[in-house]
Amino acid sequence: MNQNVPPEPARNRIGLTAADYKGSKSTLCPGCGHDAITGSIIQAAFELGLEPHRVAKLSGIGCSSKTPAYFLGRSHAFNAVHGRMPSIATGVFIANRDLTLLGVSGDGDTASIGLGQFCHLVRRNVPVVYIIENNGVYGLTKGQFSATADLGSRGKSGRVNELMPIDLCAIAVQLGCGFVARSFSGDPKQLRPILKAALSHRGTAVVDVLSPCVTFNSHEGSTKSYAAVKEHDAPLHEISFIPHFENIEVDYEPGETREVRLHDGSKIALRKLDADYDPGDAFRALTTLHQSREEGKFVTGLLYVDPRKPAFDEEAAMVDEPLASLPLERVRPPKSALDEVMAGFKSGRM
Amino acid sequence: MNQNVPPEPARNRIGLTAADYKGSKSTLCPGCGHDAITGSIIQAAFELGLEPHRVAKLSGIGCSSKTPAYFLGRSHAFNAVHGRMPSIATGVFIANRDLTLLGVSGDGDTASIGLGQFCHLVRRNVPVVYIIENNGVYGLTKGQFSATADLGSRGKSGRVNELMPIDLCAIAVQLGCGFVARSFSGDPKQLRPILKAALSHRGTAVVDVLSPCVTFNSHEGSTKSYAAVKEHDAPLHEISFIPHFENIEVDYEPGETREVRLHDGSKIALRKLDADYDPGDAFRALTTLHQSREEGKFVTGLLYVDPRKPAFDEEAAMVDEPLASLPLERVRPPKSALDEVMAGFKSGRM
Amino acid sequence: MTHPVNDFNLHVATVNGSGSQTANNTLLRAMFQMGVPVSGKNLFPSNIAGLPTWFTIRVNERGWVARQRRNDLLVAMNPETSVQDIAAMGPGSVILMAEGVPAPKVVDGATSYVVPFQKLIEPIVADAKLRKLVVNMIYVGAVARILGIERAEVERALESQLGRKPKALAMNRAAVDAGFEYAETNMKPAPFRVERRNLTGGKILIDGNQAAALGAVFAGVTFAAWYPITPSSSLAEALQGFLDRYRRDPATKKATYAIVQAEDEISAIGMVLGASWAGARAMTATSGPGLSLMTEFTGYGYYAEIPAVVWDIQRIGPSTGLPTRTSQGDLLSVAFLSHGDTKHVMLFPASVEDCYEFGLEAFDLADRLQTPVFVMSDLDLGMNVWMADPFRYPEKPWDRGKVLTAADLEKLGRFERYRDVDGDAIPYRTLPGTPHPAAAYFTRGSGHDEAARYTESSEAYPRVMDRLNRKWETARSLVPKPVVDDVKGADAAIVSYGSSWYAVEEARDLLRGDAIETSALLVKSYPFPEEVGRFLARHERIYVVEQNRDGQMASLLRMEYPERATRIRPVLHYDGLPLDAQTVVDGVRSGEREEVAAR
Amino acid sequence: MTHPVNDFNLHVATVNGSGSQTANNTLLRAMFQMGVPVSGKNLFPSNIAGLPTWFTIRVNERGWVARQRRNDLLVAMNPETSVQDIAAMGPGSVILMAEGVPAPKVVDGATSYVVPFQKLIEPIVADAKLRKLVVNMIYVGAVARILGIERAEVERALESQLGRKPKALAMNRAAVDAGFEYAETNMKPAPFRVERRNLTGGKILIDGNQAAALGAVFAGVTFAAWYPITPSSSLAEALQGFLDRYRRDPATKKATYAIVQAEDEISAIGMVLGASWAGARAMTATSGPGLSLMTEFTGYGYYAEIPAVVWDIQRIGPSTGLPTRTSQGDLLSVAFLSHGDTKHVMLFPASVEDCYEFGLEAFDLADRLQTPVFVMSDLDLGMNVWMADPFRYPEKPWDRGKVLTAADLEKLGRFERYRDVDGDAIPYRTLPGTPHPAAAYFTRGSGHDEAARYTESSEAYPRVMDRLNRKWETARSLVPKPVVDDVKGADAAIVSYGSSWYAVEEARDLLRGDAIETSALLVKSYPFPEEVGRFLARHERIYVVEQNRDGQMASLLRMEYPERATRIRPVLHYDGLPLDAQTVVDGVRSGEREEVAAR
Ligand SMILES: Cc1ncc(C[n+]2csc(CCOP(=O)(O)OP(=O)(O)O)c2C)c(N)n1
Ligand SMILES: Cc1ncc(C[n+]2csc(CCOP(=O)(O)OP(=O)(O)O)c2C)c(N)n1
Ligand code: SF4
Ligand code: SF4
Ligand SMILES: [Mg+2]
Ligand SMILES: [Mg+2]
Repeated sequence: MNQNVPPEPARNRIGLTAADYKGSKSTLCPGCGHDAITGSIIQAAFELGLEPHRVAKLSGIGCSSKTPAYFLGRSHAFNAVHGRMPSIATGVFIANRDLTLLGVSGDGDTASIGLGQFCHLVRRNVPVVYIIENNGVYGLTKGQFSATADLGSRGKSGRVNELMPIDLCAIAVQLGCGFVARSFSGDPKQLRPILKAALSHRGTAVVDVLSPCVTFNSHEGSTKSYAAVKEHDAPLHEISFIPHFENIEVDYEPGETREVRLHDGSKIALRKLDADYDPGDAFRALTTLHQSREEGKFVTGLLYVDPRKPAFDEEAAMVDEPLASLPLERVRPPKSALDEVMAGFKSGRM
Repeated sequence: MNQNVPPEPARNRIGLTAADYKGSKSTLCPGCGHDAITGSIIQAAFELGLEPHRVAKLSGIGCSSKTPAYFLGRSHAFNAVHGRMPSIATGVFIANRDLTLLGVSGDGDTASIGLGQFCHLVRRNVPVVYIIENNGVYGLTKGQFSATADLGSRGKSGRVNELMPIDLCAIAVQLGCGFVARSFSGDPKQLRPILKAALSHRGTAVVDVLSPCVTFNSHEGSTKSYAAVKEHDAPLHEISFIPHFENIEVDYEPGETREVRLHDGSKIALRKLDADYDPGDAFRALTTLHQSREEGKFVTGLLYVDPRKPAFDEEAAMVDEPLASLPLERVRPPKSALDEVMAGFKSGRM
Repeated sequence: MTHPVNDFNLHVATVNGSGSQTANNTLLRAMFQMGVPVSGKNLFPSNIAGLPTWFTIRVNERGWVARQRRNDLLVAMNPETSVQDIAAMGPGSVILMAEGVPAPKVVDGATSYVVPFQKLIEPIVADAKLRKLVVNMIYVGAVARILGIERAEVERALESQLGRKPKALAMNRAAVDAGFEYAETNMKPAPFRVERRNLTGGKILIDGNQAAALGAVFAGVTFAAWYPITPSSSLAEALQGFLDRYRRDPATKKATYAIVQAEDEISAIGMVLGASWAGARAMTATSGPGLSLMTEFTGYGYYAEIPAVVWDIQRIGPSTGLPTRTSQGDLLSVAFLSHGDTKHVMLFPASVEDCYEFGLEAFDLADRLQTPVFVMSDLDLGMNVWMADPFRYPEKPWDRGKVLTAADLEKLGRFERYRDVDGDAIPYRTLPGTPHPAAAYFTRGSGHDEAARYTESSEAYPRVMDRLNRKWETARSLVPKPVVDDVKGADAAIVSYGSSWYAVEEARDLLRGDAIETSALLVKSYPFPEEVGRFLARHERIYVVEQNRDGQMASLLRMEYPERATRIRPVLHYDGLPLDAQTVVDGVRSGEREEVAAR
Repeated sequence: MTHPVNDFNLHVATVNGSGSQTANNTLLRAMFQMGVPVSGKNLFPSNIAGLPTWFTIRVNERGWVARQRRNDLLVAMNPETSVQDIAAMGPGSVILMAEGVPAPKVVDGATSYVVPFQKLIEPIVADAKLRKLVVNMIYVGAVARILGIERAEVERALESQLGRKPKALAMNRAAVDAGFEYAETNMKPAPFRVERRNLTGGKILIDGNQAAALGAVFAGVTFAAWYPITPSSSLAEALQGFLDRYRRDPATKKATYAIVQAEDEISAIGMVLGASWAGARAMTATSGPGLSLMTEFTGYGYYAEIPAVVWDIQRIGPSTGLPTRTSQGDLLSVAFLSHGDTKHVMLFPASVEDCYEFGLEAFDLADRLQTPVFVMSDLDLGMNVWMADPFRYPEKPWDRGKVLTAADLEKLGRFERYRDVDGDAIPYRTLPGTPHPAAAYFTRGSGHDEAARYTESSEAYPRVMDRLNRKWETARSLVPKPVVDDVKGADAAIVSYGSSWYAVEEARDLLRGDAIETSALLVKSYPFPEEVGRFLARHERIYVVEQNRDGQMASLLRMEYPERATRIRPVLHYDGLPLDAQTVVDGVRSGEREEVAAR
């Protein structure tokens, strides 16, 4: 075979290459965990064969929230104000339910200023993949503690965090979220299938990704430095994702693997590690999260999933096509309707 | 004994009568659950012998948030904006840690607009008794569903609530709150001791009180009507409170009663009903809340308590006396300090 | 100045939650059906039940509908307020007081009756709880009798309201009759009365919030997010009602819209911006505190250029203020809502017709200008009932503004979100989901250039800001024009906007009687169309009438027209009650007197 | 107009996160220590590392410290921007470019050198990571050499910064030496240079945020709540630093203050209001978006009359805008922040001295007036280093305003929270915890009367609002007075405020050279003290210089002084860079030319 011909780049089911899912050059610090997540997002979108124009990227404010500029350059993006991406997501989804919403936020953006909107997004189960790039600090404002900073963690300035961290996964499970996962920017093998599964889930999918801030939170005494996370990372299972368009029949050793089937026919396979973990048990999830915090570990993997939970639009009982594309005839009632109303206000019957 | 002499009104340890803890006349709807809670607050404050001038009443906006006008007329009150009472409470407490903070909010005020601040108040463990007068609707704006409305509950207009309720007790436990209780406006026997215990707890004490809205949420199909709550009320235990200033030694049948000792020496006695319940077990609390919701029951009682959790001021390491009362000499550094700083900015060492 | 026929004010004092609404509407409608112009104002407390409430019906043959200070007929049902209510009645007035309510001495020349409402209702309604509601119908009958309201019209009015509930109807009818008979035997006809006319033919009675909701329905609104707050809640609730009824897909019965009750106003406006950005026609409605919470996001909407329709139903006061009292106090805060060089478009509806028209037009403007548009209504306009001609069905299609489709992009080849292609400073936009590789762009509140790229450039930033200023000039030419009434040889001019207009028109009539001729300008929008500047240029003394303390419109005019600044004289009213003509007359007259004196 | 001695601009182009800060400060301080007036401006991106950053040092013997457009000496370290950086240099300039950076042709008359920074640093620093930081010291040495900066002063400056880290000091010193030697053999002295003077004796170099924090410390601040946001974060962080050091109880080592990092700005201002209400001296600091989020609560503060100090460190743009660029664009939004008839007090610090003084005074004003006080600083003032005389220790005690103790209440017998007892429209307040039965009152944002009772009365509401307006007049007499400089026979007048003042003073000097004499007014507060009105009355043509697009101060002046409205001519600058004198000169000169032409 001829050495001089450069190898054809791989193409996905819609004929795009991984490069087609890239965005502009990152302006984050070299080594930032967020850039690694960006890489996994690009790869996941490529492997799933997402149509870029059907994706809407959303974010709040922060280093993390800048990243939508660095992936899926052919998709529309809405970089909102700080902590308010959930309300934007809700509006975008209602206007066009055909879009796949990909939201990126930070721990400050979500757990501090955005906590209220985050909880209500989850409660409404608006279909959006909500990625939290969690580094325990406010990166863009130079390293103050965020509300996910661990108790006793030491800041770059030497200050010690006295407050208990808010565990966004636990909150999500508590609020009945149908898809809750935690991962680590440094573990693309785990993160990628989780992202693909989240993108295939119909409902709010919360993906909390530990993403070390190399500039302000990677010193000695930080519990979220790359080293610390790597050391305390405790995966629940080995995850693989089988998209609906690949009807591979994988056969596993019995009892070794759990399979979760998503509404679009995709499958998530979870290979048991030391202990067997049932991601369908909300209480198991909460206890596991609680214990792992006590032990100073970060459990990662698919914490909880319930593919049957009705999504927001089902409740709103909207027409099937996007509201945004309805023509005037369908949204302006006929003159007879106005006449009827006017008659009512004439007679007082209305 | 002479019939004509009116009986002397009872006086508490500081010589006040129950009437001294009253406020102005209520302007709420006759029969509103909130008025019943007001009654219990008055009684609890009287029995504890709170000094009115050492109490600060706080609230947000809503029918519930109006009630501080109806009790403790001799105490300062801060009726804040909608959903933001927690931040006010935090500021008031830091300015004067000698005050007992008594906050009243509603389910709309706390679970909708105020959810973020509520969570962060709990996280900081600011010492305040946070009462939620929970009726599942927005009373003052005429009966829209709130975020605590139960799934499937029917509104006065006939609409059915499609969203899952936010369980503020569960959220509080999840965030590590040191005192979480649920009660019913119609059960003063239970509510009063809970309030007294909350007022004696050092840290955020969340008391979620089901408080039927007789005007907008007491119709057929409402899950929070007086009748519905009365019917589904499931007390965890029989509660009694022994204040520190009454060193009564109560002796209980062994195994029948649990005792919780608060930091000020007061005691909470929990008499076992059908099942034994350990309020020191956060997971037991969460499971119980979850199951009861599945069964359509309202568990009431002391859900979780941890008297040892350090309060906010301990972390701030403030001087013992209120910051508000520090004289100028103690808060304006001497001239030498300014000289030192100026020298630093001259030389560039600072 | 009272005329015996079709010119008086009927004032009913009750407590809220007592169901007097139906009774009052029955009286209002009965007279309306007699062809006599009426208007009704409800003065209610910020509370649910048990506090004082007043309902005032103005009957005026010449069609004046503004509030008047004087009342001619009082029905005093509320013991809490009866003393003040009765004390306020002057000679020539008629007073019906419920048996047992405390009462001061009635002034000479006033007629008063003590009516045994309870005794009269007891035989009719057994159930005590029900009785409390139906008792009001007794005064309906009595008042009808002494005012000469035709019994048949009372019947019809009652029927049109309770027609669907036969049992209730019968019971209420009986109560009306009892009142009527009682009055017949125990009361004299009032010195003023109603006489049939033909002045309300074909007209409707509606409140501004319902009118606004209707406008939105026919504008093709597809999304609304809101958070309950008085006095805007009834707009969102009316919208929900109309949409549920008229906007379900005939085939599938599914909704061609969505309404979300958000967790707060920050979220409501966020949802609206998200939905608009994605192509929906999105709106919200709010009041004071909710408006303040929308501050940050509206700045985003201005800078990122996203359409949005925001109805501000103004109530009085900074902070929570008086939630059930009216005002025009949000102009300055809305004009400059959010930090930085931010300016917002405002529309000022002056009538329920305007509420409907702007309900339609605000969407076209927002889509055309790609910016949030604020419609500045108020409690008086939004929650009180007004007479109007039936609303016109929109003949022109909607204007969704400059949106490029995949086909357009194919033709154009390239697309830059923030480039001024047409010279009107309005750029083109694309919607997410547009199947074309060139469609995508990045929306942000941070610095951006013509291609929507992130920038901190000291050239690009001012370039975009200058274009936004030019867009502001384009807006000036697109927003609704003011109504100009130039009177030859007028002594002075009166500028007003919104619900103040009714009182101003009546005041001008009174001033004319006083030999003071005035020209008038009714401002309907900000930025001000050039007609506003020309009007100011034509007049020497300009009285700006508004319902706030700080002369907010006057301030905007002085900022915009420095060369006219000294001509502007604020006439202010800010006690929370709707503006009345007398206040305007007094303001203008005293100003004109000084003027004459100065000469 | 450049003089060879002590009059030039040194411009260093690097990337942020590359540690050039120490190098630049070393140069700045060395010249400062030579007694030569300097100022330093850091132009940095809204990003943490790797993007272009520029540091400019202005050296000016006459003490002018405003930005200039012209640069005389460029150090081009950043390959990303070197082409534009070098292209911008004019004849007579000197350019040091790092070996390997792309470069265009240098203009005739400019001197340029390619410096092998890497080769020079390698032998000095082994570790590559460290090398990236220390390499900057090479240009320090080289620049010092060709400008004639005394080596000993470079030493001292370096030592004062790195004194605590001997190893780092030695390494950096070696790098400076290497640069110095390299220049000695490879470069000519620059055509402009530094010469020792005696003009900085006793002065300090400090930024406005540190100065503001110091003011607060000596004002006796007891509580601060904040949420991180550029460019205000460094104020809160400086405050934390000073308090930790100087405000611990000598005996117990416990804090006589508390600082809370809130979850957002709504919470931050809420905590501040709660703490102030309970008697603390409370403050917050924020910028643009944070300010917008404080809207609702500041309206509450105005209406419920609660003291609060809010520092607004202005950055440019609506919405997120350009977080690291400067502006004066928040005036109109702050003046009318929150719905309804709401007005806020603003202070405009024009120098680091003012930042310190207002840091103190704002608290006395807030306590005295019982209302939020906004101190309107900006990024240029707050984050750049300025020369100043050492700050004066406050000789007067604090003013906590009208607070009644239990003893006072005992004497008075009764207390009404909102009663105007003294005729200055400022009522008395009590603090929770005051041991007296009459002390308690109910604070609310809803309607209240003099006794703080809830009311919806149409008499009580306007009464309270009118008193607030009278309190506004009291504020007018208490806020800092403007600085007036009336020049006999001046052709025109220039009004400015805040950080624009430096450029204006320099511009006036340039205009004088141009035979245009100007009077000047430096506005320091809103509401405007009467001196402002008098100044406007005395001058025919008034140029209002400000750093925003919409002429926000000009608008406030036109609103307040209609009879002077036509005299006001905005001179605007809004590209995010600090204002320079030339912009002012051009604006005034063209205006004056037209004037002459018109005559
Ligand atoms: C209303 C508002 N307040 C404050 C800021 C300043 N700000 C920008 S990013 C940020 C925090 C970002 O932290 P996080 O979400 O954890 O993102 P990271 O940078 O750590 O990835 C803050 C406070 C802002 N932009 N808007
Ligand atoms: C910012 C803001 N938005 C909306 C309102 C209007 N509002 C007043 S009370 C209320 C809800 C109250 O509900 P809840 O807290 O449950 O109290 P309840 O009346 O049921 O006791 C609302 C939305 C407001 N006052 N402020
Ligand atoms: S500061 Fe931290 S979070 Fe931000 S880009 Fe750098 S490493 Fe990443
Ligand atoms: S409306 Fe409901 S909550 Fe409000 S006072 Fe009446 S009963 Fe109570
Ligand atoms: Mg972070
Ligand atoms: Mg409620």
